[in-house]
Amino acid sequence: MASTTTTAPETHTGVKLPVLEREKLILNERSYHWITERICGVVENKQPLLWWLLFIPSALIAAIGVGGGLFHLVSTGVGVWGNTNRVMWGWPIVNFVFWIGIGHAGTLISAILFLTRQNWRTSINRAAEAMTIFAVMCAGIFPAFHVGRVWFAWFLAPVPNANAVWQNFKSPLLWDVFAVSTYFTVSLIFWFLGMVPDLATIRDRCKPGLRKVIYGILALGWRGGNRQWSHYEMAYLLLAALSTPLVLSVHSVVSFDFATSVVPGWHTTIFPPYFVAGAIFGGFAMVLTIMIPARFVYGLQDLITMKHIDNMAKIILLTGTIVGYAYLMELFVAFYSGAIYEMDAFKFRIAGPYWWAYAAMMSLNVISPQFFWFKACRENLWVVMAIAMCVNVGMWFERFVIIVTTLARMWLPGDWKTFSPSAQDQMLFVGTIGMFLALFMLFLRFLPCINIAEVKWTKPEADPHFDDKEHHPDHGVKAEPAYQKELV
Amino acid sequence: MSTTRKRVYGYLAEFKSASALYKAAEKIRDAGFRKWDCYSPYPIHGLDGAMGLKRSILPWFVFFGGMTGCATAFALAYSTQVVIYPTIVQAKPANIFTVPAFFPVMFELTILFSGFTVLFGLLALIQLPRLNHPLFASKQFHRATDDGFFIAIEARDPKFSPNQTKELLAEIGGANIELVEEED
Amino acid sequence: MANIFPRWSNLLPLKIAVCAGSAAAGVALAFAYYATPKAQVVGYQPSQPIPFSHKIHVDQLGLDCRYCHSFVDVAGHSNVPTGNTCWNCHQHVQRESPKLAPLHKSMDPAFPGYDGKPIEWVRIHKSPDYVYFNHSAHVNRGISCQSCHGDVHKMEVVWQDQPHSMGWCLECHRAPEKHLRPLEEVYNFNYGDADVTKYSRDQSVKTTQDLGLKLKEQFQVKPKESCATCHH
Amino acid sequence: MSKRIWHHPEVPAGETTVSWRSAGQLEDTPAFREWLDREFPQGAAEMADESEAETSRRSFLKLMGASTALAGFGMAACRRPESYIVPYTKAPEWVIPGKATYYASAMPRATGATPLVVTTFEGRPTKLAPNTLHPDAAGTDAFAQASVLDLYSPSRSRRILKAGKPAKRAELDAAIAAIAADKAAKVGFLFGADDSPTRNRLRKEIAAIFPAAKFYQYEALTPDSMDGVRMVADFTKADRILALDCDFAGIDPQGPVTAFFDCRKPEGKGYDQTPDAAKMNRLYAVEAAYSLTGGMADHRLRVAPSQVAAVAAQLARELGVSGIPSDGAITDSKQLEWISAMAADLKSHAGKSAVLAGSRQSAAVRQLAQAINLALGNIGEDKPLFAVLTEATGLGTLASLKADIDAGAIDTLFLFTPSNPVYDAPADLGFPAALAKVKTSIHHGERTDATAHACTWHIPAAHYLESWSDARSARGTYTVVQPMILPLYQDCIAETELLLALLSADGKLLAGEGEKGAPSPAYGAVRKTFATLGGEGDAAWKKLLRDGFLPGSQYASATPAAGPVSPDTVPAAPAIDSLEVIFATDASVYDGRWIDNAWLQEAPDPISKLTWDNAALIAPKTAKELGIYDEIIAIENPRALGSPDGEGENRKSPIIEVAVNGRTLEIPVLVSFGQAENTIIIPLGYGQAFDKDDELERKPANQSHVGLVGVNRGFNAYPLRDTATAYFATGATVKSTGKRYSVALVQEHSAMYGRALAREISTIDSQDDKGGFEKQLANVKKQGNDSHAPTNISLYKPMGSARWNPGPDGKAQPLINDPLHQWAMTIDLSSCMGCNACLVACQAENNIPVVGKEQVAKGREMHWIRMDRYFAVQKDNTFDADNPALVPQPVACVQCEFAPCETVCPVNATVHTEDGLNAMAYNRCIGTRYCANNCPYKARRFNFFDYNKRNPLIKHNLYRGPLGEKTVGEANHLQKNPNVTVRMRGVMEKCTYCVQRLKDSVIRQKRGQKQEALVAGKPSTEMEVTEKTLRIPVDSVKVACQEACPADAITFGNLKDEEKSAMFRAKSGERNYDLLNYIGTRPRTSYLARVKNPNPDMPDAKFIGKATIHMV
Repeated sequence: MASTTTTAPETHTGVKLPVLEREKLILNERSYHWITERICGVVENKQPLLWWLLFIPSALIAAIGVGGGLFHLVSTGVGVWGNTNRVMWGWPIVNFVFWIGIGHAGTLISAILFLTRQNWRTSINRAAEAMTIFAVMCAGIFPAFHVGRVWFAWFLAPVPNANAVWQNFKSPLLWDVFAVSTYFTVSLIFWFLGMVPDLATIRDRCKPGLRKVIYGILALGWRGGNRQWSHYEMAYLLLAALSTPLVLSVHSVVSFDFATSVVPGWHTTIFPPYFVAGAIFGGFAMVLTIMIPARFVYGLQDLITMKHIDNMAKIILLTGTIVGYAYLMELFVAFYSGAIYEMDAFKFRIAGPYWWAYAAMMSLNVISPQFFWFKACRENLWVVMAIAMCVNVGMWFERFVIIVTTLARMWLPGDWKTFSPSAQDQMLFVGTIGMFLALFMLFLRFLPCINIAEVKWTKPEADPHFDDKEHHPDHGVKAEPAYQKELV
Repeated sequence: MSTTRKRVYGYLAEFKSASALYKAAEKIRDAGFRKWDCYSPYPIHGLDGAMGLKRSILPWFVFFGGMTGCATAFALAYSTQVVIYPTIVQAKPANIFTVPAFFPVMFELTILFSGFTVLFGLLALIQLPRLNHPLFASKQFHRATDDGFFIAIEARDPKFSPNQTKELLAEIGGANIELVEEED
Repeated sequence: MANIFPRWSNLLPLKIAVCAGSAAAGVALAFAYYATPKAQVVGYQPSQPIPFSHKIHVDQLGLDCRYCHSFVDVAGHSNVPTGNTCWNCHQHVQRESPKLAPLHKSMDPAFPGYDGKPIEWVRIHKSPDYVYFNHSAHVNRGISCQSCHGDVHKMEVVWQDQPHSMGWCLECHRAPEKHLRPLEEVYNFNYGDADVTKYSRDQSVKTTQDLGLKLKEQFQVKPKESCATCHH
Repeated sequence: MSKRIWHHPEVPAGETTVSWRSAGQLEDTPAFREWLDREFPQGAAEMADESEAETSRRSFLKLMGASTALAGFGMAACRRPESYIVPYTKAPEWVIPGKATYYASAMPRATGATPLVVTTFEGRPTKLAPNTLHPDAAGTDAFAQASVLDLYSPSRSRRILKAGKPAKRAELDAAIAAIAADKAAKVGFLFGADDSPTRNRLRKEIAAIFPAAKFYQYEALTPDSMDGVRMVADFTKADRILALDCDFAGIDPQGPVTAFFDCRKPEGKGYDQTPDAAKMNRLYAVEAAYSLTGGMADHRLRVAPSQVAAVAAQLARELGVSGIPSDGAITDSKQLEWISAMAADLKSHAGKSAVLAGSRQSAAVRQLAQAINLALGNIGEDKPLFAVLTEATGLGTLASLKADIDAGAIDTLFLFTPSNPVYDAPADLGFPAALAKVKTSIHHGERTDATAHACTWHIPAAHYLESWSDARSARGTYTVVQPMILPLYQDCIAETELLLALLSADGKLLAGEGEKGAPSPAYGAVRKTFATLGGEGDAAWKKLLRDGFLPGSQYASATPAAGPVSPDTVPAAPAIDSLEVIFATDASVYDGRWIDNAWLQEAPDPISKLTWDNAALIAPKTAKELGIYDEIIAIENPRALGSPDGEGENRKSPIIEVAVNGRTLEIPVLVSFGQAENTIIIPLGYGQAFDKDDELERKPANQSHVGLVGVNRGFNAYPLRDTATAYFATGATVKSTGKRYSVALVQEHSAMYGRALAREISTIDSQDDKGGFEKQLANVKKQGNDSHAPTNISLYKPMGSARWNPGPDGKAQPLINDPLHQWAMTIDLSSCMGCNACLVACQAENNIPVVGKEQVAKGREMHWIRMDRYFAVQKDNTFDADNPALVPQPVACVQCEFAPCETVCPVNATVHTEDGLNAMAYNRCIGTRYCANNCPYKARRFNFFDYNKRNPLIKHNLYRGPLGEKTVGEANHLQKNPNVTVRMRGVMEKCTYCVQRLKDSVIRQKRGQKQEALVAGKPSTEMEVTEKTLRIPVDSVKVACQEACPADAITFGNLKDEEKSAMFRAKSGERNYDLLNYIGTRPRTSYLARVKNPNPDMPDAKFIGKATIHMV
């Protein structure tokens, strides 16, 4: 972080504080047009070979894994999965929680970082939001098809009916239905609204033809007038304000599925914050996993800079440490409960038949992010990528530990039996990975993957007072001044 | 086509930067224009003040939207769980004390309804979707979503006069001043 | 650059929204009306192999329900009469009526087409397989045939009179007084407010519903609403 | 999701028989159709038009209907499919459509018939229950409960075979007539070991007409008759019992056993006295491996079966029985001490004790037991043991039959035995070869087993629920076997009918219905037999049919001979290089006859918890010494790891090769706790047939012998067995093969892991800090985690809303508010032995599907009752650390008042009823399975597949989905209880306290109001209706598991009856505790702690009854 000292306002004590220069969010003094060209180029130019190499296999895997897997499942029965009367929720719910966790970074980046004026988000929020949408779509498949009679899943909707029966609003699963569908809907609105000005940009660059018509419709006729921008910015702020509690609530509600149960190892008040931290943790890891390669492939190094990666690495470090704390706190609470069922639940997680899952979870989620304390690690993309991959895998294991290990060793030892996933379990999970990648590839191909308008706005000259040197002595350095905290 | 009389939409002028646009806007505001707008590829901070725009009314819409959602959820849950068909579920009370169990759904529906209000409220306020607009006919206007900064003053404005307005625009730094006409 | 969308397209989204909205509302309303048992099954009136008239047998001749539906008060199932039951009378009465050919085919060895096979009546009232409805539990506690089957005694050809949906069942389980009668009146299709005085000297009891309310207390009728009442 | 659906069985190609038979005067198939129709209105319509007969398709449409309806298009235009009501033309007597009819009957068995009450719906027997009026009623065991399934078994023999090929009935008639005509025929009859007065009478008549006729008796695992003298135990009089390798509570009954269990309850049978250890009996068991009886024992000594003789001899010596040789005496000082203390106890209870020797033990042991009993004065009319004289005298054994065949004395042989001698006779006897020499051999049986194929003729036997007969119960009470239905298949013939054909003038075989609707000739024969016992006339006969038995018709008593007490030389105790193999009777297939009974196959072995197979059982130490495992397998693994062989579907047991008697057998091995070292238990009866789907790719063989249930099941140990080693063989060796075989266990972890689940106390003060009986009783509720867990505090009250749903008083009322009935249950672990009778009874009552081995291995078995069986070891057990206590614990849904499952169901598919049941609305369930996760008792079962519709026994069939083979059309659908929904896939299910029975009884009670009105002659509006009118009589409704329980371990009733109900009394006792009380679920089913009644003088006394008492 290079810093230069310039003149700064006096504090009330009269001490002149040095102003640290913020690192530039856009390197090389790129022009507005360059930004437009570069980002729209991704959509307008022919896709690199790598795109096809990724898209075709992912789409095939998605078709076979998700399409074929679900067909077999629905036509035959949930028994094609590995779930048993002992472990009623096996891989499907592990995968559900995994994907829904990943689906947190997008909205979090957009909403919370927007509210906290973290301008560095602008380069990554679009892709992260897309990731949210796709991850929630992948996640939704599991609980929806996990029910034994999927053709009666509409029983979950409070529709007036001749049977005069209603839903149970005390059930966390019903909360989940509302939470996940709300989250998906609001995320979709947020994503789409954010994209409207950029779609207009693409529209305006298109030659007349079908493309222009389609982008024209999607852009809704956006003109970029300030009378639109004014409401638009308010809408964006409101959505951010709504999404912030929403994003926290979704994984809290998912965690209620566990926390409100009586199952030892699930029934714990630490779950909501623990799950939310875990979701952010895993979500950022997934953003890194996807953005680092995309940055190279599309030459977006000037927009997604090392600063972005550094910031995300720091968030991973923070949330990873929170998650690690939660893991340890769980153990302590179990020990402190004095109840053999609680203590055993954790004893068997650590040392029981699935000890390897616990070991994987601990080392990948708690130990691996600790490397981010070191700047060298944060700056080496290979290391960052490796740790992000570790976290992705580790977070999957966390859900596996929570769900499978616990259910396989519950209250009555006479009932204990371990769980083995079936081929269909694995097929569907791989299928959703394929679906996620394929959708992401399509997103890169057809939609602006970086928020063009917001990125332009972070340029220093975007400030209307850029030229007023007298009023703003620190002009030209940054869009918003940040003063170092007073040292007392 | 050629015989049709075209209606004048207004003048479109380009400005070189956000700062230029800002200052120009202040001047047009001071000149007392009402039907005019600044066009930029990104939202320019403070331009609302420079244009004399009021704070958006959208938050009020959303507030009521959210309240509706919350009330809907509460009414739905309470009526079905307590009033119409109370069921015995883990011996949890079927009276007012069961309401905490409804909080998650109340919260979610609050957000959901608010989200929809934001979307539809915004579209209503900015009058979109509107796919056809005279400005789109301008040869330079496409740069408004790329790197162009424009001001358009509409002919509908009572202060509009074909010559003076053009002069005003030129005076405050507008370039490429263009008379935009509605196609028909 | 020119406008790629014609001017009329500006109102199109609104038009589409209005049309789609009204279409959705229409579908929902139609669905709410037609996709319910009330619309689907009430009035189902198939033709039967023998045009048996309840009107003649019950209203004109005064047969008791239990003459034919003989197990209605002892079993969960209300039986349809055996061929024998019909034959008891009809070997003497209206023996030559051509309408009774199926009965002869089933019961009369002297009949040319006799095969001894039972008559296949078309089923009208059908509760789903997972519903356990017990006739005896109702008729022995003061719920009349009429409450669920309507004015069968006026029917030339029987049709389904009530929707028999779960919501409909619950209506009565929540407010049985509308249907409760003295046990003596369960099979009386002409029971009405006029009969109430026979059973109550209390002047305030004027209507069948008043009496029902009283009977509800006296018989300790507390219909259940929980699932296992009908589903097991 | 359908109940009351009936499927016409598929008629095999080329079969011209009428498939379905009706009772009464009905004449032909259409008539039967109409008969069924009242119950199955839909099915009947389908039968009427075969082209539309596919019910499953229609159910599918029905299911899809809802989702189609969602589309909302064109529904109004849809006509619903027309269905028909087809009433009887002539109403059969007693049949009320939709109501069950009950008949008394009995299941004939070698150890005395099991008296039964049979539930029938429109003529279909669906469920068996014990006939509690019967003096020898002792509940039912799993075999009796499952026998109803045999009637409908798809693999049941239904065609006459001649030399293994289908033959016409006329051919058989001619053959029988020919035999009947030849009065000089050298004809032999091989009967089963059950005792039937009619058979005995006919036998004598045959002997009179056919002078050369010879009669034999054979059942593989029942000892040969000792000239008709049998010892029967009366457990009401036995205060001290010693079981010498005798599983009298399980598969080796010695007399009605319920009385034994009554004496295991310190509060007495009805829970109406203060707990008193003196009211309890005391059981000593000497055995090699845990049996159900051993699990109940207060003191248990582990010895190899060969050493039981030594123990008995030592006991006899202690008790001063003369003539006991001193060789082979016990030298182990601990054992000597144990026997000596026991001897003193028995002596002090002389005349009130019983020493029972296993019926398959050597004659020497049985003689020793008799001598001891005589010495103790235990035998006599009013004594715990008395000898009876059965009528099964003058019968030869299988060995004598073989000798007679070899001598040419038998040309024609009728085989009626339920055993399968070609398969199960001792290997050295060479019976199959002998049978081949017989000119005409006629096999009569329900299965086309090996013997059926080895004989020249096979006649499908009518099931006992299809034929007239009679039997003697354990103590000889004359018991009638009456048919519920005509044989389902026309070729099925009853034994009595065959015998009567031989006796008839023209040798004409009349079966099923006689000519012109006359009853079967067997009816006349049974009546004739009965007339000699119970008198002529209709009244006595009708009373017999109503009650099922003739009072006062016990066997004559016999005086037991004080036989020679000359024990054979006791062989040396087994060693690691000379093991002892025990050929055990199997708890699922018995001697192999139930190999095709799916309920029994899926019922876990009570001790090993193995389903669908047999396996060799070996003590952990022996397993290690043999090198099968690297370490001694412990009961409790501190890390809760599974077996070294894997867990669940991955569990594959090592296969060992057992060599004994010069022959070898490869069989998978399981470790068995509490088993004597150096012994191997191999259950018999498996390995009857293999096909291409066999896991070990054994050569396909005998595929026509069994159906889908019995094929590829286990390993056949009969070939190892010789006449002299019929029960056990010494000198066996074992080596590993390196192969493995998957085993489907329903319970993988045998320890309680420090959780006081199945609680146990002792009647004596063991000088630890747990005090004496009273103190231990008082602390039952405080064992384990409950000793320190704080009480639960609930912030809210389970109340309704005063505003919206007020009670009659206008105030808010409690949610569970039925003032008439509040159902609850107790399970007394003191009498529960873990025998599976309840489990199978529940399966029969509640239409629970079978899922097959693969699914069981995964952990998807559907039994609503899970019979947990725990081993608990006392750490400092210095007497025998390898003899853990065995405590069974049946767990079904405990109907928690605060049920965690309910709150998590999003669609309200499981909610509470007002009378305290945790109800399950199958048709509302969408299958999120959250309820099952949140159930601490794991009592919920999920239909992962369409187990009812798709045959789970065909390999991979379930995974083929819509392409899989269906079970539609198979007869076992006829067994279904019409009042219980048959669940489809994707639906959760669980115990609901037989809610169909509860509702039925409550409705019946309400109907009483009408009766009272009629009797009183007053207008109904002047009737007084009170709680008494509407509440069912105290303890008048029994749930299926309770009814079946031979140990009376389950009490069920209405909490509102309070002290009048045995259940309430049991619940208010000190032994009562809630399982997992810590969670605060307030279960309605509670458990009563097991009480062990050790003898304080015994060396192991202080380690008894300590399974859970030290847990904190």
